[in-house]
Amino acid sequence: MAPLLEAISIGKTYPGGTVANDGVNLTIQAGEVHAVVGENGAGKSTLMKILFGIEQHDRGELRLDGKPIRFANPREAIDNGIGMVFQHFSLVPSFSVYENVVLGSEPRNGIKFDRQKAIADVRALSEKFRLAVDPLPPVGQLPVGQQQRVEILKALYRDARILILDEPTAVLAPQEVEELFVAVRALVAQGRTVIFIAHKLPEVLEISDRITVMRAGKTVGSVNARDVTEDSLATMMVGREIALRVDRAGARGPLACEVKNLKIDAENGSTIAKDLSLKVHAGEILGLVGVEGNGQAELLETIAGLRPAADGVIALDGADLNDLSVLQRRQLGVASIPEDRIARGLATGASIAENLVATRLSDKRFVRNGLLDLKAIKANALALIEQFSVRAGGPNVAVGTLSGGNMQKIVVARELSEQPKLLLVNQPTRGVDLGATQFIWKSLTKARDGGAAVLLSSADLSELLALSDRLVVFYRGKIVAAFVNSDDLTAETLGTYMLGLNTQDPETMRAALQ
Amino acid sequence: QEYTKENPLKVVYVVHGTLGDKSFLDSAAAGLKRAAEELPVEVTVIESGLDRGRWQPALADATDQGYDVVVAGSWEMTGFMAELAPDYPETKFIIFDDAPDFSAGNLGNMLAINYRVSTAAYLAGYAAAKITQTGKIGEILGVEGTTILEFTSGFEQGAKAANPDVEIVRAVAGTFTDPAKGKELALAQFAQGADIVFPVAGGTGVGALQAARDEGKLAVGVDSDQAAIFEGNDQAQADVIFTSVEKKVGDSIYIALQQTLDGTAPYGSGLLLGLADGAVGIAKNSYYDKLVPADVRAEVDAEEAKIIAGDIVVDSVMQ
Amino acid sequence: MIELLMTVFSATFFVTVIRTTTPLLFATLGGLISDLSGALNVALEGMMLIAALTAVIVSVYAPWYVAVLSGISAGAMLGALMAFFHLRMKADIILVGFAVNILATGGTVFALAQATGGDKGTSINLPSKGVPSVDLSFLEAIPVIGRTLKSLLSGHSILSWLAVLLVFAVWYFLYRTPYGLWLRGVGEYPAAPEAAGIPVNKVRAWSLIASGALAGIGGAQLAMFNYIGFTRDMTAGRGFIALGAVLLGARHPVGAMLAALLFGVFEALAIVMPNLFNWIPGELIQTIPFAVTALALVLFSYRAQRALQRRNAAKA
Amino acid sequence: MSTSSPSRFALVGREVARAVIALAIALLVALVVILATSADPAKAFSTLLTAPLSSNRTIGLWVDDVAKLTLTGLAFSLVFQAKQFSMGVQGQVYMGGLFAALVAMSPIGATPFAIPVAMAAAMCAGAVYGFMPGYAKARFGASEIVSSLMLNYIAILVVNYIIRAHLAPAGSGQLVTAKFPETAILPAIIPGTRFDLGIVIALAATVVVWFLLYRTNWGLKLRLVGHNAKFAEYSGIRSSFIMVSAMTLAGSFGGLLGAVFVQGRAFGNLAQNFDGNMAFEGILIAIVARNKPLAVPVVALAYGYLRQGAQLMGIRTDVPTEMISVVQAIIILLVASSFTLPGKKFIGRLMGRSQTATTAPEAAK
Ligand SMILES: Nc1ncnc2c1ncn2[C@@H]1O[C@H](COP(=O)(O)OP(=O)(O)OP(=O)(O)O)[C@@H](O)[C@H]1O
Ligand SMILES: Nc1ncnc2c1ncn2[C@@H]1O[C@H](COP(=O)(O)OP(=O)(O)OP(=O)(O)O)[C@@H](O)[C@H]1O
Ligand SMILES: [Mg+2]
Ligand SMILES: [Mg+2]
Repeated sequence: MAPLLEAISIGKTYPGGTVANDGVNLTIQAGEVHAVVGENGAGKSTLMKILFGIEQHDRGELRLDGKPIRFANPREAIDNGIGMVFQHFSLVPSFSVYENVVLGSEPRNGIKFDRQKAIADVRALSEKFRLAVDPLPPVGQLPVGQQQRVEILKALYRDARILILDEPTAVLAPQEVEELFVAVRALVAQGRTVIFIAHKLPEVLEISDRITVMRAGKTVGSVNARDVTEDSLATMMVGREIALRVDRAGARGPLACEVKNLKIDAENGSTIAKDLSLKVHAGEILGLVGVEGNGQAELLETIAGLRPAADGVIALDGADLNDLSVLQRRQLGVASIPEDRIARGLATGASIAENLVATRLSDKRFVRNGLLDLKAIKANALALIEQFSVRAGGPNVAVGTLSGGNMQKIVVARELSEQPKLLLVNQPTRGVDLGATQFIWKSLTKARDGGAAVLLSSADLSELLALSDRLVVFYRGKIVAAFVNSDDLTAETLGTYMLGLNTQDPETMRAALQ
Repeated sequence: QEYTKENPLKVVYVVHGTLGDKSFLDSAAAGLKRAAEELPVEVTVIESGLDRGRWQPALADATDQGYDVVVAGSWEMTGFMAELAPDYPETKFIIFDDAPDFSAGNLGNMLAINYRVSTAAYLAGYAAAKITQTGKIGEILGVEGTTILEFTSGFEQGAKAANPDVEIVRAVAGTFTDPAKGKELALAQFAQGADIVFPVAGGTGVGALQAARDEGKLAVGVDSDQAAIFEGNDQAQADVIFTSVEKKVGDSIYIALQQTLDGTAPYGSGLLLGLADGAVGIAKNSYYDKLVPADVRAEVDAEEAKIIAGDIVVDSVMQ
Repeated sequence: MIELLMTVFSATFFVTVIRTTTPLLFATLGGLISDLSGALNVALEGMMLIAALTAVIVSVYAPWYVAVLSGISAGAMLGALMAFFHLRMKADIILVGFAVNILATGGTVFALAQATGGDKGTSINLPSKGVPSVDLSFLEAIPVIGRTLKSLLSGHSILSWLAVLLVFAVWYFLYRTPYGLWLRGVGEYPAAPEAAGIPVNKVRAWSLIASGALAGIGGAQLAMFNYIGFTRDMTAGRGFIALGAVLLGARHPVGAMLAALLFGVFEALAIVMPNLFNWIPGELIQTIPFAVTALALVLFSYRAQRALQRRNAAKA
Repeated sequence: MSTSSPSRFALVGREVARAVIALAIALLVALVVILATSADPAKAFSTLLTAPLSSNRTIGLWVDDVAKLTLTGLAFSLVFQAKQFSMGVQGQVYMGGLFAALVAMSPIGATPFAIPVAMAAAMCAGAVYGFMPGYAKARFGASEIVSSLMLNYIAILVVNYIIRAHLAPAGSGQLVTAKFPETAILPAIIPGTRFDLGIVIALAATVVVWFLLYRTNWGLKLRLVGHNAKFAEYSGIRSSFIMVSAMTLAGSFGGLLGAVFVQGRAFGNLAQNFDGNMAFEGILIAIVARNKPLAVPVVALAYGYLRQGAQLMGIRTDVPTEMISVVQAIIILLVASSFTLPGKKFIGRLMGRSQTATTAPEAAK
């Protein structure tokens, strides 16, 4: 029997001249979960965009059910039963969930948009595929995990036979990943086919039947998930072995940052978090554990000065930070790696050099008497590009033209170029490939060893467990548990606290909070 | 030098703005057109547009092109022309509706034509005040500038002379190109009791005339015989314009060109044309006869005679 | 002062407000549609002007409704022209809009001269027609309020009634039909509708066309009711004011209507005031609609901000 | 400038090549229009192309336009770079013109300080006028587009009123002030033409804006705010301060333009409605120059040439004045367009990356 979908020697060169795909072969059988893996920039997303009609290939052939096919636009792909969930979501923020799901294929009643039917359809669909979401709220207000379900529902609503998920797990918490996998299995059980892209190999091995590995625009090969291990897969992807292992801290230093009874409010007045009290010492990494939306991100933003504290105290080396501006805090040694690098961490239209000094515009080395020292700024950029092995055309290249992984490196380079006293890190390796992950981990531990107190929040529990010296668990805006990291501590244990299934006795918690 | 149809007098008219105002600027163009048809004269019209930064360049450029006579109008252009004229002694310059300072003696090639338009407006105001039922008359001004105020001041003086109790309401539109606004302003004046409107506001004023038509009120035309313009196309409109204050710019320029050909034109000086010269006046047409009672017409003629005789002095806002 | 109040609360004033608001409201709705689709239409002014001329010329030869329709088509065609240059030729939408405005100022005069055999400024030599007004004299029969009702409601342009209808229709279209959903989605985040298989550029093109059509009715109303006939530049900045009204109206049809009405009220006020207050310089009276709009904008924005803060305070 | 990559010159070359081809097509269309309306199309077309150079006087007209277009283009570039869409240059021009005139007509006008003092006054007036919509935006969140448009109308009306009622020679009813003393009028560089100090001021302003934007701390902050205000805040930049200061500074250049208008050789007095809507043409200049200050005078030079050529064509030939604006519109449309040129792909490969216009899927990133 012919494979369901086949890509044969696909070639794609972007107008700028980047060869993104260079003879890619991909064979998808009906009813399988097929993973595509590869480093950042290997050409995975490009291939998927070709399958979905957003980009057109220059060379090669696509076959669906054995018949040659070419999609001029997404509509044609959708009509052929292909659905895609993008790496960066394609949802209209102010629209409600059901509006987003049915957008483009709305149920109608005469000329009227039949809202009731749309809502009912979305409800039915989310039950059928076990993707629980409330159809009514605007998607902009939903946590990312929910947004992703909306994306999947969107594809299913159009009755996709083949569902492409481009890095769906990058933004999800572990149990959300589990829920996603449940849904994926439900899909497959109902005869759908899933193409799945991810950077985290354990997930890939867990969910997929077959795996195609891409490197530098070419397919390296396809294997059965059963036949490979994480290590062998990593070696196939990168061409060398990758060890994702870091050393734990040595002796921790004096108390650096203390948060006492902090309360954080949202713009609309509701309380996000309260009674937050914790301490971080120099030379240690404190992991913030929690399902996204439980207050960790807001805590980091509040310490950085991007959000007002409704109540409570934040102190760094004994000095109260509360009334200080972002800049003043930075001058005291606060550095931060934000969650969304494009929205918050970078000015994509500005050059690398400019991005690298953006937080140091009162530093005498770069600015004197209000004038820029362009030479110093350029030298700084060259040094950091070298030091953090950023792959870029030069210091004057716009950051927006870099790949995601390299963009993240720019942020890390800027924040760590000077030894910080307090480092606030949120999702440092989201969507970043293995090599870059390894590099970023090393950078974080180096900052820690240099005496930084690090607050690390991540949706990736294995990352938290690998890096943290102590961990605190957030649940509904409160700290519900605290641990000193040890080899006995497992993701499962943390998970029970994250979901509020378990409570810790106050004594243990207090001990671990010190 | 003899000018013939084969070797005509080359005349250029530099419009400070654009044609199509159906009054002042168009009137000059019409006179020139008549000259071109009837005299050995060739006429070029240059519209320099609404950007006042362009007016001087247009005048200078036209002068540069080697025309025999350069014509332009109003105080806006006088200064520019007076600056250019001494540098082009071979060229003749005609300014209408304003005059430069001839006392310096270096403007021997420039002719100024000025109109005592307030005298004509006086007569229209006199007639209007006599025939208003409500004792209230509206004026609509494009802007409060000399040319406009020359009309309204004479109009008001005449109206007061006819009836000291007459009330005159005045609105300034601030634009010459918004007929909808002109119409609204006139409608508002009618609503407040006026029954005659005197718009001196170019395109904006045309809207005011329409308001009079729609509301069955009366109107005074401006610059040229506006009833005649509407006659035929829009009879209802013509029917409410009981007279117009005419400034016969075209005729005067025609005459000036005729005299230029004859060599009798008094270059180096200014002409001040009034009622006696026939260069200004009110339109005494069939609508005037129909809408203004005979006794009032007689009174108006008497006033006119007195003005010509100098027994009545009509004020002018021009020095 | 009493006189002013009497004037303002008179039926005549109300009728004036409706008249001054109507063309503005059409243009505002047009601006709203293209703005919501993500294309700021700075060409409303030129579209109105060209539509006004088209309507006037056609009305000489055809019934009034054909003239209005041709004004609408003229606006729509300009919308299509903008769509072509913006979407196909990738030209900046603001530049395209300015080009249309420039085209309109010269093109209308040229076309008018062609149509009238040489008249450059006005169409008074063209026997153009007006849009009929709707006579509701029968309302007078209603006891007590009949006379007032009649004086308030009778005699408006048929297009004024259409405008009210269109506010509702535009609202219905935007918030109750699938295409409205598409349009708003395209304006807010084009990647989403694109991925959903919606032809984004087509949606944008149609909204520009609709925008032009609406501005076109505005032009027709201006030249076939507010004043019957055409004169050069007769739109006199109304298109730009409409653009302001879109934003002042919080990009919602009802808001747009209120903003246009606000402007209409103060324009009407500026029209009656010179006759009542002769001592106030005309120029300063003319600033009223603009000053009021600016102040209203600040006030609304400030209140919106305060409301947000108060809500926060209440919950905290 | 900031994003200058290795292929910077190639990119500039491409832009220029594209513009030249667009211009050629536009001129071709203009030729068609001319053929349709002129009895002597050859003369009309050659006037369009050569008239600005035909005499010192016309060169002066051109240069005067360039100076003014440059200043308004700079003012718009500044606010656009900060991602603000204030349309307020026209209002600033009127306010600047008013204050320059007040100084010129005061006793200072007769002293050698007339020009600098008048310019300073004009810049302050423009700055205040630029500050207002900026402050309203930063403090109340009021849309700067609407507020600045309204302020334009108000400025024009108020200045018109002041001229009519207070500044025009008493009793004359003229809507223009008397000529300023010669000391208060910009000296001509080519005597007897409009080629005056204005162009020097405009070029100096260009360098100042470029320097501020690309060599100062404030400029870098401004550009970062323009690129991504959220990022700027995260970096510790007070974006509302930067925004307001950018609009204020742009306002001062608008005010300066007002001074150049009224004190230039073209006027030397203050008249009602003096700007002829030229202020708005700065939007065009800024967009075509991609808000790069150094490109602004270059674009102004080219655009001003065509503008003047078209004007002179209207004056010297039988092409109806109205057709000038039609030709102008066509030129704008085509110059703004980016159409596929033959062999573009090939050229693109030769020249490196192309920044094709954003389509929806790319915007998703
Ligand atoms: N629109 C585009 N224009 C030009 N080049 C592009 C475009 N999109 C992607 N590229 C380039 O094509 C190459 C492949 O990109 P692609 O996004 O397919 O990689 P990927 O395998 O999905 O990477 P990641 O794992 O980071 O998602 C990269 O070098 C990228 O820079
Ligand atoms: N308009 C463009 N012109 C040139 N290159 C572009 C353009 N848009 C995107 N790119 C390229 O596309 C890539 C960005 O693609 P994408 O956002 O998928 O990054 P990525 O490699 O997938 O990163 P991540 O792994 O973090 O998702 C960059 O490498 C960039 O060079
Ligand atoms: Mg990708
Ligand atoms: Mg990626």
